[in-house]
Amino acid sequence: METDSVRTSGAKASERSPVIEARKLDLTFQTNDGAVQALRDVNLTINKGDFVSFIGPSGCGKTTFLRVVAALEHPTGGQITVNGMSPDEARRKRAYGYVFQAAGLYPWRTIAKNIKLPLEIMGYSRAQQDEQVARVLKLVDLEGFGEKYPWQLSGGMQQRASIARALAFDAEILLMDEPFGALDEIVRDHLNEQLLALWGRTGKTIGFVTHSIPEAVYLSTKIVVMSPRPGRITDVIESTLPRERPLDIRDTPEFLAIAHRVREGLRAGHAYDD
Amino acid sequence: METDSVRTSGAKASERSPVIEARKLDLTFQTNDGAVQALRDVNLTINKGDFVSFIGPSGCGKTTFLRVVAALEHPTGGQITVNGMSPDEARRKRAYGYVFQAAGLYPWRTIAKNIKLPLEIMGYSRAQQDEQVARVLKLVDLEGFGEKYPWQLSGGMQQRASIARALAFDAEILLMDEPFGALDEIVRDHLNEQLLALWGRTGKTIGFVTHSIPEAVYLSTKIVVMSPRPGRITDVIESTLPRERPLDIRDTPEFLAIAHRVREGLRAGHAYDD
Amino acid sequence: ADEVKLQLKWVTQAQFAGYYVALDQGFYEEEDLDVTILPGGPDIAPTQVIAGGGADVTIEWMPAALAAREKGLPLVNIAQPFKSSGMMLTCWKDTGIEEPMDLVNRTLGVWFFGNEFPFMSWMSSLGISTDGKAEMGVEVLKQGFNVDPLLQRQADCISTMTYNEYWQVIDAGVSPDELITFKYEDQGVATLEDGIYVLEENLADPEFEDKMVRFVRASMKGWKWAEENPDDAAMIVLDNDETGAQTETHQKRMMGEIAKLTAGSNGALDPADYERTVSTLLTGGSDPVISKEPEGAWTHQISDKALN
Amino acid sequence: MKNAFPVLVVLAAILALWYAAVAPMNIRTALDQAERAGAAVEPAGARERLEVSVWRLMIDNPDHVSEGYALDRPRLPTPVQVGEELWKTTGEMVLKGRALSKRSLIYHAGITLQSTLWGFLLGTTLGILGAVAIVHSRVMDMSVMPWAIISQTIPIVALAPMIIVLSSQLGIEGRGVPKAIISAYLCYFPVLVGMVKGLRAPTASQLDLLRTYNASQRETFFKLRLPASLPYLFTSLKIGIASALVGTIVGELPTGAISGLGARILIGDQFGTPLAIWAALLAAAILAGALVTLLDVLQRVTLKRMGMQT
Amino acid sequence: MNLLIFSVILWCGVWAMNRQIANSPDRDDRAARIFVPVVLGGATLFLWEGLVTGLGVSPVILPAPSDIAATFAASTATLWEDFVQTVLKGALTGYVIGCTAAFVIAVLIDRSSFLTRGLLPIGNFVAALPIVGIAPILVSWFGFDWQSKAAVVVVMVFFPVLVNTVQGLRETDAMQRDLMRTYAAGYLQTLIKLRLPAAMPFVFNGLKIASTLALIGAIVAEYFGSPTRGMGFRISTGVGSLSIDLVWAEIAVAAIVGTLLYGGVSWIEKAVTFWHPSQRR
Ligand SMILES: Nc1ncnc2c1ncn2[C@@H]1O[C@H](COP(=O)(O)OP(=O)(O)OP(=O)(O)O)[C@@H](O)[C@H]1O
Ligand SMILES: Nc1ncnc2c1ncn2[C@@H]1O[C@H](COP(=O)(O)OP(=O)(O)OP(=O)(O)O)[C@@H](O)[C@H]1O
Ligand SMILES: Cc1ncc(C[n+]2csc(CCO)c2C)c(N)n1
Ligand SMILES: [Mg+2]
Ligand SMILES: [Mg+2]
Repeated sequence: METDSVRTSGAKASERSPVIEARKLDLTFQTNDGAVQALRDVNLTINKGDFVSFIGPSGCGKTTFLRVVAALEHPTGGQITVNGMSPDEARRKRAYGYVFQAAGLYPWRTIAKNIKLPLEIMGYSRAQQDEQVARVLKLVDLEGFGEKYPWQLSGGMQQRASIARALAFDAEILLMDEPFGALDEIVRDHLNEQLLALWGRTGKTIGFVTHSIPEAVYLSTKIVVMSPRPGRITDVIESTLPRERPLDIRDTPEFLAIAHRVREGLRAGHAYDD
Repeated sequence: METDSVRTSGAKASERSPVIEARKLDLTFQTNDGAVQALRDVNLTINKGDFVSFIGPSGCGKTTFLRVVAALEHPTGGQITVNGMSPDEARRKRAYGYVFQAAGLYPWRTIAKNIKLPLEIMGYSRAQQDEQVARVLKLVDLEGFGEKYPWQLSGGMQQRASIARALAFDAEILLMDEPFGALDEIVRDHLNEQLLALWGRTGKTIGFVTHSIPEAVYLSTKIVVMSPRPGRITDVIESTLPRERPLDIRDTPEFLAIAHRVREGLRAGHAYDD
Repeated sequence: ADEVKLQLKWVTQAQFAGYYVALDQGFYEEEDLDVTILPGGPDIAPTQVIAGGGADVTIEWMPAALAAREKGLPLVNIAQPFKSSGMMLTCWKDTGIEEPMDLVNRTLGVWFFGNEFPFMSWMSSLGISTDGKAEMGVEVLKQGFNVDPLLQRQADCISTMTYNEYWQVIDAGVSPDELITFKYEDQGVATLEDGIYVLEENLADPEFEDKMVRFVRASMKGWKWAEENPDDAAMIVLDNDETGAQTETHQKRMMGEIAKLTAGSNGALDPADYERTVSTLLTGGSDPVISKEPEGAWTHQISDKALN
Repeated sequence: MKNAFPVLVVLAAILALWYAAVAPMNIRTALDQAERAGAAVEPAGARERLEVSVWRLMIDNPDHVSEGYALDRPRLPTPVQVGEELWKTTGEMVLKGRALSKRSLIYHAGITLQSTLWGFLLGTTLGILGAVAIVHSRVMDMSVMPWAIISQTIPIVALAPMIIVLSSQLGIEGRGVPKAIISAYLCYFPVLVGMVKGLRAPTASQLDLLRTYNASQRETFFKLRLPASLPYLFTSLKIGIASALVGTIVGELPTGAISGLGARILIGDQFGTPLAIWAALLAAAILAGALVTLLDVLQRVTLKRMGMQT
Repeated sequence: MNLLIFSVILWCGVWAMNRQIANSPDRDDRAARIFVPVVLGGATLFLWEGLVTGLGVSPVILPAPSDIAATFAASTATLWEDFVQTVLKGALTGYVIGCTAAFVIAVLIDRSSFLTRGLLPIGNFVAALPIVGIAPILVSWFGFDWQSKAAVVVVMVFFPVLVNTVQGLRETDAMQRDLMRTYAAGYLQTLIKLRLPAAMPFVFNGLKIASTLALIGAIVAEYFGSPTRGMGFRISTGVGSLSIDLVWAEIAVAAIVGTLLYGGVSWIEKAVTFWHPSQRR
């Protein structure tokens, strides 16, 4: 019932209804040399229309959490619901757009065909496919590269293509794992702006992993700071920044204060004496 | 003669003698679909003890320039000398420590054996090898991981191991191609500090490629801004920051001013309207 | 027409001229038979083929047929176009071999695959062991498909057929005076070669019996024709050679030699020859080819009806 | 193309070595013949010569060395002799308009080719289907894979006669089918192994991507596994067709297949005509080269069209 | 007939059990990995027994496994003699010589890019040849004993190993080579520390292919002449004298030996190339 109301109500109106709810989530990997506890006692609620960033040291379980949400990994304890269903049911309803840490384009498909891949599977018509491809290529500034093969593009361009692929179909939940890792600062700023605009327009719920504190602060409505061994949430920061964010908001004291809090949380997860 | 004096004089004393001198350097790659001009008319002098950062958009020739210095690529025009010799002669004298963009550890060797690789080749004694390995493992915070194989480490740890490998022997010139790309902010800060300390202690000459403006400003005595198609130098900024740099120097106006100049130079290399 | 599949012992050559002639001259057709001739080869055991139902009738040497019979495959000789044996041992004269007992302490090439039985019997009748060079022993090589071991002197003697391999040695430029041959026929250890064999259980079937009567009749007609027109017969064989590798001279010469072996047989098995073969095979000493007198290994049931 | 020169040089070197080897290989036969023809040979008598090394013989009888290059039944024929024999049984036949007569190697190569292609078709089908099953089913993987390896350790020549007997018992006429079965037996294994590798080539993240789209097994197969396996497929097809040819020739050697290149080799051996063996071998080599090259071209074209190779 | 029905049911039962095991969590156990194929093999033998006795197949065409086992047990002396002749003398000698020669030559020609470019296409081509065809020639050159068998094996295994090794030696990636250049490492150092280790997965691929070829080569060569012992000799005379059970006993020896050889090479491969992604799980 609740699910239904969430799905049908408009983006703005339902901003506070929970989309992802994790309760006491545990995930332990069994490996040859013992168990690795990748997630422990993770509690998190993500509401519709939230832009949630995950930040934390290498190996703290950011990717793992995103994978649990997308039903690519199954928790060994606790519960998680997506729109009131299990992640697997949500996956079968094609609720997710996922941008992986590595671009992962299929080398035998051109950029345009790569972007069409999810559309083919989801049964879009030819015309719709072409239309979507044109739209997202423009969004990530790759117009004119549709007919190129992945290896004919630089690493940064490939990453943008994989972002375009995730944006081509209308997934309710967008999960992005360090999408801008391989990009230089200028391109990164540009794509940050584009992403914010898209989010503002569509009201999608976004889960976003990054290593960059300014990026996390600039983009998010909620910042989740994680800490490793075992992977757990150490801080959840609700952003006080307005939804409308010009690039120079990054010089405001408010911004710097949030950034400072994130940095402190992050530093706590490391063990350096200095 | 001159070379000799450079090599024997102490680090501080010879700070202003040129180590790397590039004059009108051109490099054109011949590919199937035409020539790619990776470097054009590059003029640059790097003095002994300099810490030079290279920054610029993807594909502007940063890697190529470092490779020319290390004699891994041969220029198609212009001259370049290293300590007054050709780069190839300098290479044969084992002047370089090189950290590649990807870690490039040999999978069949443990981390310790990977670090020993250059030492074996250069004929260090067993005892010296062990000593060096212990020292650099500590430097990059990988104590206790010496007996692990590369794939048993996370990406960031592998990158640190490859840095350790380059630091294990006493190369006069250290060339580092985005060494900290895969690391999170905290580790990065930590390693930045370590690198500065090492540089201060040894007076090595360092060439350093990065995508991060703060990193470039924080580390360098000289920042080279490059621009693509064809790859060329658009700006060379001599840092006015002192050699002694605590992390919070990054909040000083002087720092921000340099960062601003770099950002402007970088932005000029991109074609976004906004 | 009734179908008959004939499995030969070896590749298409004048050794089997009678059957090819009968096919070519329409003798089988006249008997209302539709005969398919299956050539053999080094790894084809005619006995196994007939056991598996791949052929109705086969050309085989009697030692192999009797050995198979002992193994539980009841083969019966229904006709015997070859009267005498063409097998011999061919040696270099310059090795000093003059008589059979000179063979001791030598290396001899022998055909296996069921063709080794006459040799084994001969050796054991001479009291020579085949386990290696010794005072009273010989070293045996499994000789391949050609005469190279002799030409290259890897062996002092090799097995040859009067109609085939012997002439290959001669064709290689060796003159007959350089050689000394021991014919099994002369050594008194000859065994019956190329006979016509079928499965015992089939003979009870009158229809099959009738088919075989017609087959033997036509085949013998073919043999007689071949003896009378050796050159034409050789050409017929050549026409039927699928490999295209046989030569006219060789086949014509082979036909001439074959005619000497078939001469004296009207097709019916001479029980005396059979007895001689069996007793040769039984004198195997410690390792005889067959261990007991076979029973029912031949019959005149077919040849009597076919030839009278 | 840039390899043409080195390949030619290496080929020339091989031919030169071959040519040089003819003299020592054939000196004994040459001296035997010369002696029979009445020439004085040092030492006299074939038996005596067996004790002397070929090098000594060549030094002592320099006049007769050249005769080793023109023997009818050489142990090692010269390249020219082999070439002439090949020409006699192919090109000359064509000129005489008898290209498809039984004496023409073209005819026999055709027979061998036919069995090879059937065996190849059967073998690759089996190999690919097996690989698909193994990749999609763990039972197949665990129970079949070890036996596939063991199957290759069984000497096929030992099974050949039984295969012939069994197939005739099943009412299959002619020797073409058993030959194709033997050929397929050798061919399926490399294809199976290569395709298992290929169908498993997609990385975990490539598979995960399709999971987020909730793609079906079918879609995963056609949109990911199959295209990802194509480079492996072509590599294994090239090995597969070579194995199929080996299988056919092995099948023709001992099973009395009366025609085909293998039968030519056998008959050449039986009737002591080494030149026929060498010519048939060379023809087999050319056939193998042509088949592999054909697949190679196909691979280049396909992969290029798929954008997988520069 | 009952046995036939029973064996079919047993076989299906075993398959179902394997299915269970394969989908259970313990499936990656070493025990499971061995157990599953072994019981399947056992069940298949049983099915064979059932088919042969149930359908009354003549033993001269296909003997029952129990007959083969009895013959095997009764002829161990013969089988051992043949094993020594064909495997130890012929196949293994040829395998060792052929693989060593191919490896050494690959390392040598690898120094010259000219030779590599010239030899590799030819090597690829020769590797595709029906090498068994030269068996009669080699037997006539090297005589009847095991030497000619070893020669056939040498020729058969040489090119697969050569081609794989040469390819493996080129398989280092550009960055790994560049690293060596920055150390100004010499040819030998680069070879030993980088290129040989990197080539090992390829070398072992070649060695594994060669291990299945070696036995086939040695056995086929015996068809063209041999002393009166050896597996190929026994198989061909066995067929001729309808001792098919002995033939199958020899086939069993060949399968066991071949599997052990292959398994041994795989085992060494695992130890040497433990670092390669295909060996990790
Ligand atoms: N398939 C797996 N098997 C075993 N351990 C795993 C597996 N995947 C992840 N881990 C472990 O789980 C922990 C969390 O990994 P995860 O990939 O979620 O980290 P992360 O936060 O995404 O790190 P990074 O910033 O490096 O991407 C790590 O310690 C990792 O080693
Ligand atoms: N081996 C090569 N062959 C052809 N073109 C090349 C080669 N190496 C580099 N290039 C081209 O030269 C130009 C400069 O490349 P380079 O690797 O130096 O860029 P970069 O500044 O290091 O970029 P990035 O930040 O992505 O590492 C690019 O356009 C690239 O495509
Ligand atoms: C393995 C093998 N076995 C037997 C023969 C010889 N052979 C078969 S049939 C036959 C009769 C005359 O040709 C002879 C002599 C051979 N060459 N190779
Ligand atoms: Mg991650
Ligand atoms: Mg670069």
